[in-house]
Parts: sequence; C-alpha cells; structure tokens
Amino acid sequence: MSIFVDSDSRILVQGITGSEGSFHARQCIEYGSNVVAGVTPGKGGQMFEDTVPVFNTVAEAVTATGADVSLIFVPPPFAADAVMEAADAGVRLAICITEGVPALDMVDVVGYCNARGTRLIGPNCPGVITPGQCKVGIMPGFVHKEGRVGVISRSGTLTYEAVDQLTRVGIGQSTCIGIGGDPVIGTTHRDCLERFAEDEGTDAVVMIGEIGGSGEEEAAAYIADDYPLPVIAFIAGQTAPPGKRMGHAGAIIAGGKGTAAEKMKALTAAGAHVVESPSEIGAKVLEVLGD
Amino acid sequence: MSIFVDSDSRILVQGITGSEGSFHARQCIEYGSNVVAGVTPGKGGQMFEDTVPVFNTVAEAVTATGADVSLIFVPPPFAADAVMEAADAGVRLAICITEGVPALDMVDVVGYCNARGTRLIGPNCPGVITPGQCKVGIMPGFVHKEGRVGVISRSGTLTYEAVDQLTRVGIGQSTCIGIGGDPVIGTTHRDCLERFAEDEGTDAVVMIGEIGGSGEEEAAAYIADDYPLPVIAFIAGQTAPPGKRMGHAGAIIAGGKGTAAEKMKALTAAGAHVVESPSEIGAKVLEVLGD
Amino acid sequence: MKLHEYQSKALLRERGVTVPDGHVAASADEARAAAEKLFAAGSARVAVKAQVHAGGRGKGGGIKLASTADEAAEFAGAMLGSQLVTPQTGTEGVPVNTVYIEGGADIANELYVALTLDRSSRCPVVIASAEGGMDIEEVAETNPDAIIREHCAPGWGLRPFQVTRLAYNLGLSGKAARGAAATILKLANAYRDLDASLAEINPLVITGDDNVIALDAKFDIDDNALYRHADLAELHDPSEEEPLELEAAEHSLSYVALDGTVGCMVNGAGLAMGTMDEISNAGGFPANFLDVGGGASVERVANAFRILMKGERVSAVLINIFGGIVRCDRVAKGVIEALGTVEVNVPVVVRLQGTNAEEGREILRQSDLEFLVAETLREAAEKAVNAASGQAEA
Amino acid sequence: MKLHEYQSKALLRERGVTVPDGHVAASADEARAAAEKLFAAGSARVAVKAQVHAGGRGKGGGIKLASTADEAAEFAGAMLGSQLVTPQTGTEGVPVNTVYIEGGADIANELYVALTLDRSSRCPVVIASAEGGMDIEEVAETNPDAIIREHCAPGWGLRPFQVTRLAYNLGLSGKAARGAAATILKLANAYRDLDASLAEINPLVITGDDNVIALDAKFDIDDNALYRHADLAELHDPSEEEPLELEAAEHSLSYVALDGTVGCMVNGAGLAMGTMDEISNAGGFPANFLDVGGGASVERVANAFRILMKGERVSAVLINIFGGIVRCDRVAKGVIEALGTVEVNVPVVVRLQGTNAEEGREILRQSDLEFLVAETLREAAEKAVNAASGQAEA
Repeated sequence: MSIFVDSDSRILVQGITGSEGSFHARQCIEYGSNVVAGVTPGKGGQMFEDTVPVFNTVAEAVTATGADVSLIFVPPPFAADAVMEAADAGVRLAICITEGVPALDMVDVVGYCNARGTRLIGPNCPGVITPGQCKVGIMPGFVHKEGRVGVISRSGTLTYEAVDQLTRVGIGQSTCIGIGGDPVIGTTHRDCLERFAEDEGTDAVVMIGEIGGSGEEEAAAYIADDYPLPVIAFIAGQTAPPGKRMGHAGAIIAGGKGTAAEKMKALTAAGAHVVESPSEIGAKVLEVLGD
Repeated sequence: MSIFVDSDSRILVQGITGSEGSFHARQCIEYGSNVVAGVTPGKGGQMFEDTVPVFNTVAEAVTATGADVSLIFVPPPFAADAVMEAADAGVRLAICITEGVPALDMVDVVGYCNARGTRLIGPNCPGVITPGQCKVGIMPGFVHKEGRVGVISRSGTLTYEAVDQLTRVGIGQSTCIGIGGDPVIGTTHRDCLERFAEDEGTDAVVMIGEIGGSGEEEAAAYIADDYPLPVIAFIAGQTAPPGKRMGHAGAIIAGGKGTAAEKMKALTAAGAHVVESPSEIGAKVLEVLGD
Repeated sequence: MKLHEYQSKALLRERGVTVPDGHVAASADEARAAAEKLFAAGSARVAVKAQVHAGGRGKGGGIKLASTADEAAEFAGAMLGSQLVTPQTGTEGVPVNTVYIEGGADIANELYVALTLDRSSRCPVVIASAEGGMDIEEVAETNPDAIIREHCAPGWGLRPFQVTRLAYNLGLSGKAARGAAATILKLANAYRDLDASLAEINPLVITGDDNVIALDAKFDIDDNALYRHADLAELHDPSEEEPLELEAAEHSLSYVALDGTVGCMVNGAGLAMGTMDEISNAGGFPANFLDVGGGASVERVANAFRILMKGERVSAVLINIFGGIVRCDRVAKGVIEALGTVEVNVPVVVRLQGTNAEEGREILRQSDLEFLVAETLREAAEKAVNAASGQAEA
Repeated sequence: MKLHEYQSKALLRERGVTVPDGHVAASADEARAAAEKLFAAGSARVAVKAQVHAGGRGKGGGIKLASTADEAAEFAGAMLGSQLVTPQTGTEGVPVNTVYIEGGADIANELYVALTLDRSSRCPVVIASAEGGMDIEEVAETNPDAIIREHCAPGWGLRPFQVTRLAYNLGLSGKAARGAAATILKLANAYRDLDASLAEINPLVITGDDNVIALDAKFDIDDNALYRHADLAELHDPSEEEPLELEAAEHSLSYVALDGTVGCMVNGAGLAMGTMDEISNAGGFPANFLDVGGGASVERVANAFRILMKGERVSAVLINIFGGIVRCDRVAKGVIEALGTVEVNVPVVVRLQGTNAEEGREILRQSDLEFLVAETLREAAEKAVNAASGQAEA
C-alpha cells in the first residue's frame, strides 16, 4: 500500500527533452516507474529513449496514453503554466520539481489546481517515491526500502538522510513525499498526514519540518485530534537566526514567527515524538515501532 | 411550496437608498416580503422606512440580520462588484435587477458565484416571486395568485402578461422567475426546470423564451430526458430579423443561430406544449392541466 | 458597436500584433497617394478595401487588388460613395465612405481565429480553424470538426498553454506556432481589455517565412461597456445604421425598423417581440420593434410616437402596455398628452392591461382623440392588422 | 530584495498613491538644498529619514524633524556615514548612505496597511489596523482583534468591495473611506504587479481634510521574480548586506553568516540546517549556513570553500554531503581538487553518506590532504566541534 503513486501510476514527464528532465526521466524508468509519455512543445512525434512517445501538449499525451501523474521539469518562467496545463488536461497528480518559481505564480497555480481537482506536490521538491513500485522525482531510489513508514519532508537531502537511517535500521517506507521548500506549496504536511491515516500500508509517519510558515503547527493541530498513527518529527533550523532565508525560499523566521522551537513545542504537545537531532530519526522510529 | 424564495427568506436590498432600490424595497415590504436589511456604503446606521437597518457592507448586514437573499439595485458600473460582495458574504441567492451590466463583468460574476456556492438570478431581470409569500423583484405583485404552476421567463412584461392570463383563468403560480435578458445570466431555464422538478408544489411549468443563445435548446434537451412535469412554452421573436438586437442585450439571432423557429422545434420535439401566440399561454395551461 | 477594419487593425497594432502597412482614404486622390507610398515601400500589389461593417466584402466587390497607384485610385473612386451589397447586407447595400489601402502579404497559410462569448458555458471562447478566409458559420456547417475551441475560464482568462495548444492543434509548428500563439494571446487580451463581444482575425496569415500577420480584423464592442471606453466610443461610425434606430437610441428607446405596416409601441422587449409575433399571427406585418421601457412617461411615449410615425409604411399603430408598477390610467393620460404633440394620421389601436386597465381604457374612450381600444393582445393585433389593411386600401 | 522608502514611494507615486514631496540626499549640502525646496513650497517642518532596509528607524534615531534647512543639514550630516542601530538591526547597525528629506503632513489619523503572503491560506492578504505607526507584530501581540484581513483569492485578486469593506471596518467613512479604499487597491495592484512579498504603508495617514497619504512605505520583492522585473533589480542596494552573502549569491550559493566557529558546507538546505543543529547538539556553534547545491561540482565546492574560509571565526570545517544521484566518490575527488585551489588552515571534517560513500571516504583517506573522516552526521559534528575548540585553544 502507498499514497499518491504506486505501480499503476502512468507517468508523464513535462520537459522530458531538457537536460534535467531527460536525466531524471531515465532514472525513474530505471527504477521501474511506468513512464508512458513526455511533453515538450515542438518535439511532438519524437521518441524518448526509443520507448516513450513525446507530445506537443499534455492534453494530447493524456488522451493518447492515459497518463494520470505528471512530473514537471520546466524552467521557472514557464513552470506555472506547465502545471496549469497538466491540471487542465485532467492529470490526477502534478509533481513540480522546479526551484525558483515566483511565489505569486504559485498562488495562482494552487488555486487553479484546486478548482480542477488536481493535486499538486511541490514546487521546489524532490518528488514522491513508493519504494519498490514507483519513483516520481529526483531522489536516489537505492536508499529506499519497501515498508510501512510514511515520510513527509520539506527538504531533499535531509529526507534522504532520514530515509537512509530508516533503511539502515531495517525499516522500510510506504511512501516518501518531498512537499517542497517554497512558501506556497500544493500539498502540505497535513494533507499527507490525512492520506497516510487512510492508508492501510502505513504504520507510522516521519515528518520533517523546518523553520518558516506554520505548516508544522497546522499538522500538529491535526495530529492532536486523535491521529491514528504515531508521528516522529524533526524540525530543521533550531539554530537558524531570525530574518534570514536559509536556502529554501520558505525557510525564514519572519516577524518572530516560524521558529523551530514553536513548531517542536506544538508537535510535542500534539503527541508527536519530536527528536532534537537529525541523527536520531531512525533510532526513534525503531523505538516507537518497538513499543 | 416554491423554489428559491418563500416566507422564510430573509431579504437584503443592496442599493436600498437609491431611487429604484427604495421604491421597490417599499413595494416588496408592502407585498409582505421579509426585508431585514439594506446596504449602501456610507449610509450605515440609518434606518430605511423606520424599520429596516441600513449597513455599509453586506457582510455586516448578513452577520447582524441573518439575511440569506440579496436583491440588488446597483448601477451597472458597480453591479458586478455588488453581486460578488453578496456572494462573498455568503448569501444563498443574489438577484440582480440592474440592466446594462457589461457582459464580461457578468462572466466573472457568474464564475465567482459558482465558486462560492451562491445562486445568481439575472442580471437585467424582474426578479422572483412566490405568490402569497415573498416578492423579491420589481414585478407587480397583484397579477399573481398562489398556486401550482411555475413560470420561467427571460423577459419582464411578457411574463406579467402570461401570469395575468393564468390568474384570469384561475390558475395560480408556485414561483415565477425572471431569469433575465442578457447574454450571460446566473440561472438558466434549465436550472429552474431542475428545481421545479424537485418541488412538490409545482404541477406544470410555463417557460417563456426568446431569440438568441441556446438556453431554450438546452432546456429542451433536459425536458426530453423524461422531465416529470408538463411544460408549456412560448418563444418570443418569431418575426424578429437576424442580426438585430431586440431590446434585450441577449435577444439577437447571430450567425443564423438562436432563431425562434429552432427553439420551438427543439421544445416541440422534447415534448413541450409550444404555443405560437403569446395570447394562448393561459388557455394552453388550462388545457394541459385539464387533461 | 462595430469597428471598421482599419480601426480594428490600429487597436491590434498598438498591442503588438503584426498587420500590413495601410492608409485610410476618403477620395480617389488620397487612395492614389496611399498606394504610391505602399508601392514605394516595396509592395508588389495593394488592396483597396471598402470600410463597411458588413462582412462578405470580397464577394460583393468591396476588396480589389491593384497593381498600380492609378488602378488603386480607380477602384477607390468606384467604391467611394457607392452602396456596397454583400451577402450580409440587405439588397440596398451599405454606403462606402472610406477605403483602406493596404500592402500585400506573402500568404503561405490562412487561419481563422476569433474571440467571442460562449453564452452556453458563460465565458469567452477562442474559436479557430485552419480554414482561414472562410466564414466560420460556413465551416461550422460543412466541417464542424475543423473548428477548435479554447475557453477563457472566469477569473483565470486564457492561459499561455492554451494558445500553444491551439497553435499545435491548428497544425502549426516551430516559429509559426509560437507566432500564432502569441498573436492569439494578444487578440484575447484585446478582447478582454476592450470589452469586445467579437474580436476576429480572418484570415490570420502565416507567411512564407513563418511570420504571422492579421490580414483582416474585426471588433464588435459591448455597448454596455462603452461607458468605460471613451476612446472607443469615438470610433463610432453611424453611417451604416438606420437613421430611425439612431434617433431612437439618442432617446434611450430600443427601436428596430422592419418591413411591415403595423407600427407598434410596447413596454418591455419580450412583450414587444410577442406583440410583433401576434401581429404576424393575425395576418399582418409589424413595421418595427419598439420598447418604450418600463416607465412609459409622457416624454418617452411622445418620442416613441414621433420615431414610429416616421416609418414610411406605417398604416396603423398598435400600443400595447402592460401596467405593472406603472398604472394604466397614468399611461393613458400620457398617451393622450403625447399624441397632442405628434401628428398621427393613421388608426391607433390601444391595448392596456394590468393595473387600472379599465380606468385607462375609459380615459382613452372619453378623449377627443380617436382610438380603437382593445382588451386582449389578440384583439388588439387583429384590430391593428385590419386597420392597417383598410388604411392601405384607402 | 528590499527596497528603500524613497524607492518604494516612487513606485507608489507612479501608481497614483499620494505621498509627501521629498528628495534624496547623499550629503549634508544636498539635504540642505532639499529642505530649502520643501520649506519654499510651504512645509512647516521637514523630516530627515535615514534610508536603510531595517525597520524601527524612529526608535534608533533614524528619523528627525527639522524646522530649518540648516537643522536638516545637521541631522543629515550626522546620519550619513554612520551606522544606524535599530531594534531590527544587530548591535553593529547598518550603514546610512542616503537620507530622504520629506515635507510634513497634517496627521489626523494613522493606519497600518500591508499586503503580504498568507502561507497558510496560500494567497496574498491585506493586513490592516487602525493602530498606524505601530509595528504590526506588536499589535498582533497586544491587540490581535485590531487587525483586519482581506484575502486576495487566486484568480480573482482583491475586489473593490473588499477594500471598501476594509475601510469601513477600520472605522473610516465618507471621503476618507473612499480614499483609503482606493489607496489600498493601488497598493494591492502594486504588490501583484511588482511581485512583492511585502508591500507596506505604515503609517497610512488620514489628514485633517480627509486626504489619504502614504507617510512611510516599504516593498520587499520576491527574488525568484526579479528575472521579469529588470527595472526593480536595478534598485538593489547591497550596502546593508553581508559581503560574504553577496559573494556567495554571485556564485549561486546559499550562504548565511553566523556567529559560531564551525564552518559548514552541505548539499541541500534542509540538511545544511540539520547539520547546524547537530553542531549545536554537539556543544559547538555553527559559523555559517551554506548550501552547496545538489551537484556539488568542483567549481562550486571551491567557491564554497573560499567564501567559507573568509568567515573570521572559523576554526574548523565540516563538509557534509549526502550522495544521492551524485556519487560520493566524485564528490570526494571534487573536494580534494577544490582544496588544492584554496588555502585551508583549519581542520576539515568530511562526512560522506549515500551513493559510493565508502569509496569516497577511502579517496579522502588516501589523499595528501589531512581530513578527519566521519561516517555518521553525529560523529562528524562531534569531531568538528572538538577540532574547533582544539583549534581555538591552540
């Protein structure tokens, strides 16, 4: 079991002929993901890697191949339009990897996707992987292992670090989602928690947050209301100074709000198992699942 | 029984201190409608007719009075904004009387109302009346009579004519709706037919269409699919020339489409009782109900 | 409000759409000078195009290609001052007061593209087809699958991916696709910003070197929105309109001239159409549509009468008023007062219904003026048709 | 990217918002001339305002009222070239290179109004309060009910009724309400059109005769959107920024200077923060945040090292790389090559994990350079903290 993607997912890659898009499309295919189509306007009719047909428009690709998930590698000035095109063409899930999309573009995109019933993950995220079934993103597949712990994170390498810890202690993952480090994202910690709660294949959730925004606090409020699964949480940026953007566009303590301390406090109060060190994630999950 | 409005409707009048608004608000109150609030920015705190409190904003009025239906008399440049304000404040039904609103304004308004779950009737319409219970519009109340025939029409006086014929032959009305004569309207013939079908207090529907657009054809397609009530229809403009706007902004045969003949044909094929003369409406309803 | 081709193209040019060079001319001499300029700038031929609001100009001889400036002047001279008859005008045609002299284009491909209002989905829609130059109605009849649509969703408008999709669906690629997509987006923005009800480029030309040019253009502006477009309102050219319709519009009356003999004056557009239909049912022919409006004040009634009576074929008048909020007795007094100020030399049938109808009828009966008073609409129509045919025989 | 008050006001003035007359001055003489102009134009007093990006200028002495041009020159002279310390700067303060000399306003009422991004509802929001002049964070603490919000729905933006509602909810009426509503709508349009992340007017002043004036203004522009605002990018004033952060940005590296002694270089922002946290857990203090990015190419690693080592307090370096798609052996080679080009005179702890981590570690061990190699993040942090304190003692 899993959330968002599985072995039945039919994946479309927007920007498949670009350097990033082609590299990662290949990696996804190698992992075993069912990449059924690519889209690059003007490259319609070509074949990618001799096996994946390329189309000029997402609508064409969806009609021809039944693609239901789109993985988007499109440069920032065109990324918002690409996500909207995917939503308009009726894909169920759009995963936008692109970093550097203007925040107000994403406001429109999120509204547009909501109005059309398309779930957006990202932007500025590593994507989603259901180990053993389907990788739709840029994460290194080999650190993952099939299993029953869900992982949600705003970051990339820190997630790989956490997943690697889990895998090393023998704990597999049901689905791992990088929700993205931008201030405006399509899918939040809370959204993922909701889905994991409904997933029979998930026994616990690792939630990795960071400074900035209030997504972790909202997740905490949700968890506090009888969340059925144990949640193990880490918040990055406990030592980050206020008013400075820490790499991610969304990682900033603004007006005294969005500190790691606040988020850890809220999560602890909600009953989550909050670790202070990123090195303790794997051990804590092992401990919680052993209880 | 009735659709859209009844004696429980709590009515708010936007533009209540204007000349049209105040005149018709008074007429509605005289008819017995429950006018609970008025709105005119800058006139908040006044009382209308010593009984109806006036507010600066619709949100305030709704909060203070529980108004759920808004009757809108606001000049064309401000009408779209006024309807949006009503929708944003959560009124269930907005009835826009104003004539002369730019069509593209109404495109936005209809989209906005749909997104917020507010039903819009109009613009450029006489409003809605449920005889004996509630008049929310500018129609002459006295021609109406309580009863079990629903009336839907794009026009004003032609509706009064039809209703008058019904009343004279002893047939009362459940609810009469003027949907408006503009090209973009909030509620269509079909929408009203759907609601009448669910109304236990309605035994038959009189549908008055006119040239222009395809609302009557869409209603016909809906009726053709086992519509449970008899429909008596008249289409105005059988003698109208192509390419000329007949008073109403929406009444125009454009590109050879939207003729009365087409509409009458579609309705006849759908099983509606189509009369060729506006004088025959009352008699035809009597005949159909007598069957 | 319809705009001429040259006005529409100026609006598009301002918005970055490529249009051929061209000059307006109101005389053969101006046409010659314009053509000379275009030939000097390298045009191989110039088009002389009658500036009228009706479509189908080509078929009516309103577009001619000239190879010399003299030829252009000759064509312009013949068009100017003439009545141009096209499939979209009546048999009388419409007056040509201006011609547009325009350079040629290297046409490789012609497309049709327009923005209009989709009343059914209640939002604007781009309509396009690869069969440029043809009437879209004709394409809709003969090859409906060739028509491609993209809707402009409320709040969102037309998005870039939609125009790209449209360009590829029209069979374009590369530079031509990008150029067409950009042009269509500009057209859509113009449609929105100008409150148009129609914005059409037909044909949209792809040249041999994949440039995209608007070879003809047409805007129709929403009259209800003119209050916020003072600059556009100034472009109004009333020369093709019915003088009586213009006069009516000045008095905020809605009037449409028709071919019949029974003039009518009604309160409300729907009832006015219904009254025309009833006249037809009674065997007659309406001379006009006229909505005198809800209030039916003395002044409006008087103005309406004056305009109505100018209809050349009017042999009888039918006044049909449904008194709602307005009382019929007041309307009756208004009619009497109004008729005192207008010379009416044909029979007038009055039908009053609704509030205080009986009192109104009584007032009419007792007046010095001669009215035929009717109770129902049918009765009124029959009386008016009879009166008109009697009058016609007399 | 933050804009100065005078830049923000120029942007507002272009968009029809009323702002007081004012002039920029970079010297006491320019300040005197500016003040003379304002006094000549009728100002009773002028304000001398330090142009720095930090808020709380008033409390830090960065805003002074002058009654004569000489006094203005004196204030300006004292401010210019100084470091201004406000509640929002560090103890070092920020340099004042420019002052803004501005005419006074007849203040009857002061409001706060700003557009910012509501991350939670994922759309822009207008935040307003009748307590103008105060920090909004302070109002949020002490009197949260005084804060009024209106959201800008995706696709729809801020509608006119919302700004009207806002004005009435702020307790305004009549001309002041209309003026404030119009100003807020213009501010919201500026926020949207300029891709701002913050657009603030504080205070928004209602004058004695109910005019509405922006007495202070602040824009913060979304860096990700600067590619489409070349004109705004030119307004960038880097003088208040950390030189190392600027240098890092030029190399597309994300670097933030901190107070500690353990320099760190990490791939990925989240892991970089986590590494800082782990250094802290191990009893040390990070000297910086530095995300070297996903690729971690030789050039990037070298640039990162160069910048990192310029941190004055750096006594040890921790390199933490999680090899995902990028292989650790390649990263190891890159680190060695990079270190060949940069002088590093402090201990360097390297922790490699992920793809080919063991191979990478082996390469480091066998190189000529001295590395402390660690396997886990905890181990790496501990080694680095120990090394740093050892270094500090040495």
